[in-house]
Amino acid sequence: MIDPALLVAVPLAGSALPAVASRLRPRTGWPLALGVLLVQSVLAVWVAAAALAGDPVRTQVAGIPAPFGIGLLVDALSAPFVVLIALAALAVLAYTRRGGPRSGAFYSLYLLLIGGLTGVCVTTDVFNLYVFLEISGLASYGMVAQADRGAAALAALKYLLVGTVGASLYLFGVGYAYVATGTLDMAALRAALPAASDPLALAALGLMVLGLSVKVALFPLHTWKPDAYEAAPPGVAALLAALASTVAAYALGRLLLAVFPGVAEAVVDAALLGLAAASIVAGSLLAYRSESVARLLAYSSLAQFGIVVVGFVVATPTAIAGSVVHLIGHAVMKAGSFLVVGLLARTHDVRTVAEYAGLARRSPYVSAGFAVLALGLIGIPPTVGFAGKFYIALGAIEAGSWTAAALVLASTLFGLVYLGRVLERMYVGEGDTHAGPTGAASPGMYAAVAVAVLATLALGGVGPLVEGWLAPVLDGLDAGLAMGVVP
Amino acid sequence: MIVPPAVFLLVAAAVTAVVPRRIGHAAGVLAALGALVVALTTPLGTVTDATLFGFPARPVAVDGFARVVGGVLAFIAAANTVYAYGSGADRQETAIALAYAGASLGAVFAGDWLTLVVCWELMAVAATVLVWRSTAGRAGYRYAVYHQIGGALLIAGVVAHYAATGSFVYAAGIATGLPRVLATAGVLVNVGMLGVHVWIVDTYPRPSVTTSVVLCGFTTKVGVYTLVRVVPGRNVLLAYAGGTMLLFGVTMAILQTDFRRLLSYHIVSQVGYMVAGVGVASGLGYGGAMAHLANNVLYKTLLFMIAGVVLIETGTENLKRLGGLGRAMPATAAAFAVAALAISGIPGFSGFVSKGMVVDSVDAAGLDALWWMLLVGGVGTVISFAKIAYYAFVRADQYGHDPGRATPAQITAMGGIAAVVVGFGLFPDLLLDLLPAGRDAAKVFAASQFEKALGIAAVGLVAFAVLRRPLKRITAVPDLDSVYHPAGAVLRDSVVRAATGVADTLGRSRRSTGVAIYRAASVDVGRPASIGRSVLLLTLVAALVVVFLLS
Amino acid sequence: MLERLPYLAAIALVGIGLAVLVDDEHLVKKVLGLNVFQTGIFLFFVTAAAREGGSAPNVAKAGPYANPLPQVLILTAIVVGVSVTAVALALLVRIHAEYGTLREDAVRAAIEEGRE
Amino acid sequence: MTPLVAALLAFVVAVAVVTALARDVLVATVAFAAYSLGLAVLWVVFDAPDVALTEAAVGAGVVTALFVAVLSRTTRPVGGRSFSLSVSPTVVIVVGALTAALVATVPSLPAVGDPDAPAFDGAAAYYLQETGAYGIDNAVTAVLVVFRGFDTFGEIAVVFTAVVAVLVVRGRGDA
Repeated sequence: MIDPALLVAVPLAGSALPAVASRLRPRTGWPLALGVLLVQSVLAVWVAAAALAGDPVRTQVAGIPAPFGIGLLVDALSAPFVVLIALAALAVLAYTRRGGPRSGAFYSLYLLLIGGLTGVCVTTDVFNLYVFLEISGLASYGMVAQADRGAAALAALKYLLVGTVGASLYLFGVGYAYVATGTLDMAALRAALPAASDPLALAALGLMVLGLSVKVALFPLHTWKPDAYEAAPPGVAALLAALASTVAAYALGRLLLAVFPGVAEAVVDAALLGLAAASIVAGSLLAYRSESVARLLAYSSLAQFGIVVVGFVVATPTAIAGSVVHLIGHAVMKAGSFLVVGLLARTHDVRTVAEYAGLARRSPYVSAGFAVLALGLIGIPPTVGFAGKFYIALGAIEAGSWTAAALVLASTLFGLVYLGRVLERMYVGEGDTHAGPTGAASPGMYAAVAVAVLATLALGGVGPLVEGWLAPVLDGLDAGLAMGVVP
Repeated sequence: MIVPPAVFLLVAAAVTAVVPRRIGHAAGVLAALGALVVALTTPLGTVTDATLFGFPARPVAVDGFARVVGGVLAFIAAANTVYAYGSGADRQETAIALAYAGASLGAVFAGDWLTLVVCWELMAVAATVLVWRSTAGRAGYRYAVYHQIGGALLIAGVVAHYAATGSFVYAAGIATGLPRVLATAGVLVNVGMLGVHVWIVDTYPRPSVTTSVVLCGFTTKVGVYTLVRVVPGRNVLLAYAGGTMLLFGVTMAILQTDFRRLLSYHIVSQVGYMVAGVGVASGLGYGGAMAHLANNVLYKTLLFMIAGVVLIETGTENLKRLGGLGRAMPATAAAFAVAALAISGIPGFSGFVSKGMVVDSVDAAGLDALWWMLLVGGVGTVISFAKIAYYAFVRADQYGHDPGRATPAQITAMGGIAAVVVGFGLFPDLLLDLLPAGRDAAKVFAASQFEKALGIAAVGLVAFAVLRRPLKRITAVPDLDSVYHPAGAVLRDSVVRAATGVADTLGRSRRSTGVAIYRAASVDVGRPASIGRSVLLLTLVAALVVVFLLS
Repeated sequence: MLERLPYLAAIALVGIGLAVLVDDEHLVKKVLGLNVFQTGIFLFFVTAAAREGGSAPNVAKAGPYANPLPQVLILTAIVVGVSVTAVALALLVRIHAEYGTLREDAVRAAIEEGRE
Repeated sequence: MTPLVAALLAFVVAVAVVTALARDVLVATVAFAAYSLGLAVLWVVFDAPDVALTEAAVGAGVVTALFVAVLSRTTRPVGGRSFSLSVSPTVVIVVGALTAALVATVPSLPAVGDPDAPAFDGAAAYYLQETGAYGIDNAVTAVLVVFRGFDTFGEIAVVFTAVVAVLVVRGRGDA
């Protein structure tokens, strides 16, 4: 059996290659990154398949027993994300060969980001999670700043400062959790926290959840996101849109499910539902007001992650499966949308909603692809966007939470309003129909978009699969066992 | 195990999108006819079970209602495609129209709520694209919003139904209580229930001729059909709502001077008959509603085709600017005569029998007031079609129109439908035998029916003669959309701008902590939030969270 | 409360750091504020590691020892902190090269101007 | 609570305030260096010599050098008073609220140095007990390289990430 530590070690160690090799020979960064990511993908799929077919794959690094050492775990909850990270990285890499930044150092950051995000997904140690959060954070700050425009540096700095404050608040929460219990292991924390002195457990919960909420970018903690995604090179925006907040949301979900049940659940649920509702409403409003399509998509993420949080708050097996499906689906659809934005900026030099007028006639296939992705984001069947929302709504109603269900369904309407604006422009707007293309796109760029579009359609039926995978893990939770970790 | 009829049309849609126009349209006609054959020949009770989104589902279930409604929709899809070919529709438009028809058939033959929801949304998307492609302004956007609201309500109802019953497969309607309320509300949007009917008259008169023709037959009819599935059983409130729709629609129709707008209001009124029948829910009521649905699809599509030909050939659809078409366009005029007589319920044409069934079912149910409403509505129908006939076809042309003739394909399509309308009128058993209910109770050619129909027609004609001059003075009649759409825009804009506006106003006022926090909370509305403001918000939320948790 | 004075100081440092991040327009000051903020959290950990009558956790000597774990965590966190600071400062250099100022309001004004 | 600790804490907080209020960023940077040194001494008093060493070298040394290097490449603000005492009331209220909320948790924390605190059980006890088995005297080193070596691996990755990120931010154009 493959040690999950390899999933982290391969991209982190491999990250040295592009930076070093490209100093010796130019343009070696991309193929080296491709090689490392191929290895990573094979490992990820292998481990995930093993974890989903049988028992969760777990290991204690250096053989130090739990709960003293650092545990790594690939179970039904983390496996989809491990695979998502690897495959999304490959797809976006295909795009960046022509479309994205091409320096060797950039590809090192690319691999570090992947390694850091994978680490967040597999670790069962709350401090170790912080370390990987910072690796992925630093890598993304650098990647955002890769864009040539000066605004990118300021956007990256804002991302860095806000992101670091968020991560530090998380660390502060870890401090409270440790002082209260003497352990950093998730399973041991779950056992010890409810018995701990109340204010300490609550402060730990509040600060850790808050820190991750910054990374997820729930309203009003989102302000770094639109700037960063708008300023970043399209490939970077796509990669971050696919993975950064997604993995943070996964971590948030795991903490809520595997560490904090039993700590003031009602209050926490109310607070998180409030944040989620604010994200859905405010994100949609802000998206509606956006002129830049990239900003619009970034704001749309607020609303979409609000829905995911609703699923984790409802926390029935159906709703959790819905959140996982929606996280994966959103990653695919949002990354695809950003790739389209980048592609259109390159081929037609358009960036704002107004400039998108009449694009459907000038670029029918790319526009159709964008339309499919947008319909998915709105939540029209049979796309994966529908599947995720449907499961969350179903779970919410099963749990009797009509507020949550209403939020999810209302978000569909909001999505139509702000994405419909773009589609309306593209399809009926009077645009400069005779303007020729301003640049060429590579087959890799089109292929990456096509993969996202096809996945949006094909993943629509993935819900029951995810639900089936999660069932044993969630059963363990219900029995009071820590998630997948040695009880 | 059968091939779902929807698949024929969806495949044809994909083919039509890429092959040359002539071949594509031919493929569309063949596919629609294939779907028709499957719909009519599949034995009742056939079901196909499958898994959809991981749930046991029943994508195809054939019963008498599905057979009739699915069959007529398949037939009309074929006619529409012929008409589209003769009216210059491009291949993308026809492809989307076929997809729309396919989704409608999918919804009709669905045997579970999940399949229904998927087809329902697909219909909304396809129809929205159709409207969007050929309509200036924001009608397409509004269409999408109306149907998304309806779709979300239906999904909510279906999800709640599943939570209550644990199954998506059709049983005795949607679970009562909140699930049924939600689902009914969602379906009523598509039905065009009074109050939410505005999308019909907002959308159908505007787009290209071929798009109007495609749209008029499907969404509301699938809505009525689904209503039977959602709320089985007698529902007097619903029956009266149908009567109200009828009277409202017919009254508004009489006041219109735009050909397609008048017809659109008649969709509201005709759907009223069907809703009344569904509300009565007797064998006769259901049979009448479904038969009327089928007949209505035929003659209403025919009427929209005629309006389209008139618009294409004369360049106007304002009745006050038409005239003399009876002589100039004899074939079209003949088709109009058939359709108008059918919708007016004249014996020998298809509306006569089905309308009579609905009226009789109301009578049998003892709903006297509703019975009178239906009769009065019948008079109104006669008045409005007398109006069209007089202005467009009978009176002499004062405007110097020199209309050409309809194209052969248009005439084929219209003629085909007209033949069926007459056929169902003369041999109503052709249709009624397909229905599971109502056949036996229907007093098809009883003398009382003739008296009623002819009486209504006479009263209607006299009324039109009396009312023609007063009606001339009426110009634009406001409907609820003149409230909804400005209100919607105001609501949307004010909600969106509130944050900015209030923040700006406060920003000009004296500096205070409250103002600063409010402005911080309205982040990003104007321009990107600064780093300081971002961290301030983060700190604020942190403080609130910690205080909230500890208190 | 007094015997928990270091915790109070840690929270005070967190507050001071945040205040600078929020209120000072100078980007260098913001990065300094971030450092103060983070070190406040470090103080929290190291305080939690202290033990009455304890000594540095060197097992060759007699106990009782201070808690080694928070100390290790803070060693890591310090390195993470300096890494973040280095990247932030690199961004500052680039912002200065681009806009000739390190005041955030001035930089934003310059960006706005560039848009119009 | 020894007077020494109290005095050090007072010094550290005071220098932090100076850093915060200094308008001249060079003054603020110098104050920050003093702040780091104060912290380093504090770490020694709290029996954390390894942290103290790192703080002195990295916090006071490297970070200060970085700041000075950046300041030398950019301009300092000119004119005006060197300290600003005007802090916006919003900041005071919001930051004060968070601070107050956190202070409310302090009574629940174990007293400083309390040997019965939960933190001394669990992992810490295990580490102290097992350290000898690896032939390492310093438990901090043992935890760093053995028990939580994976963190340290991550830490190295963080440093490498920072180096590459700085390259990307600064260089941008390399092949």
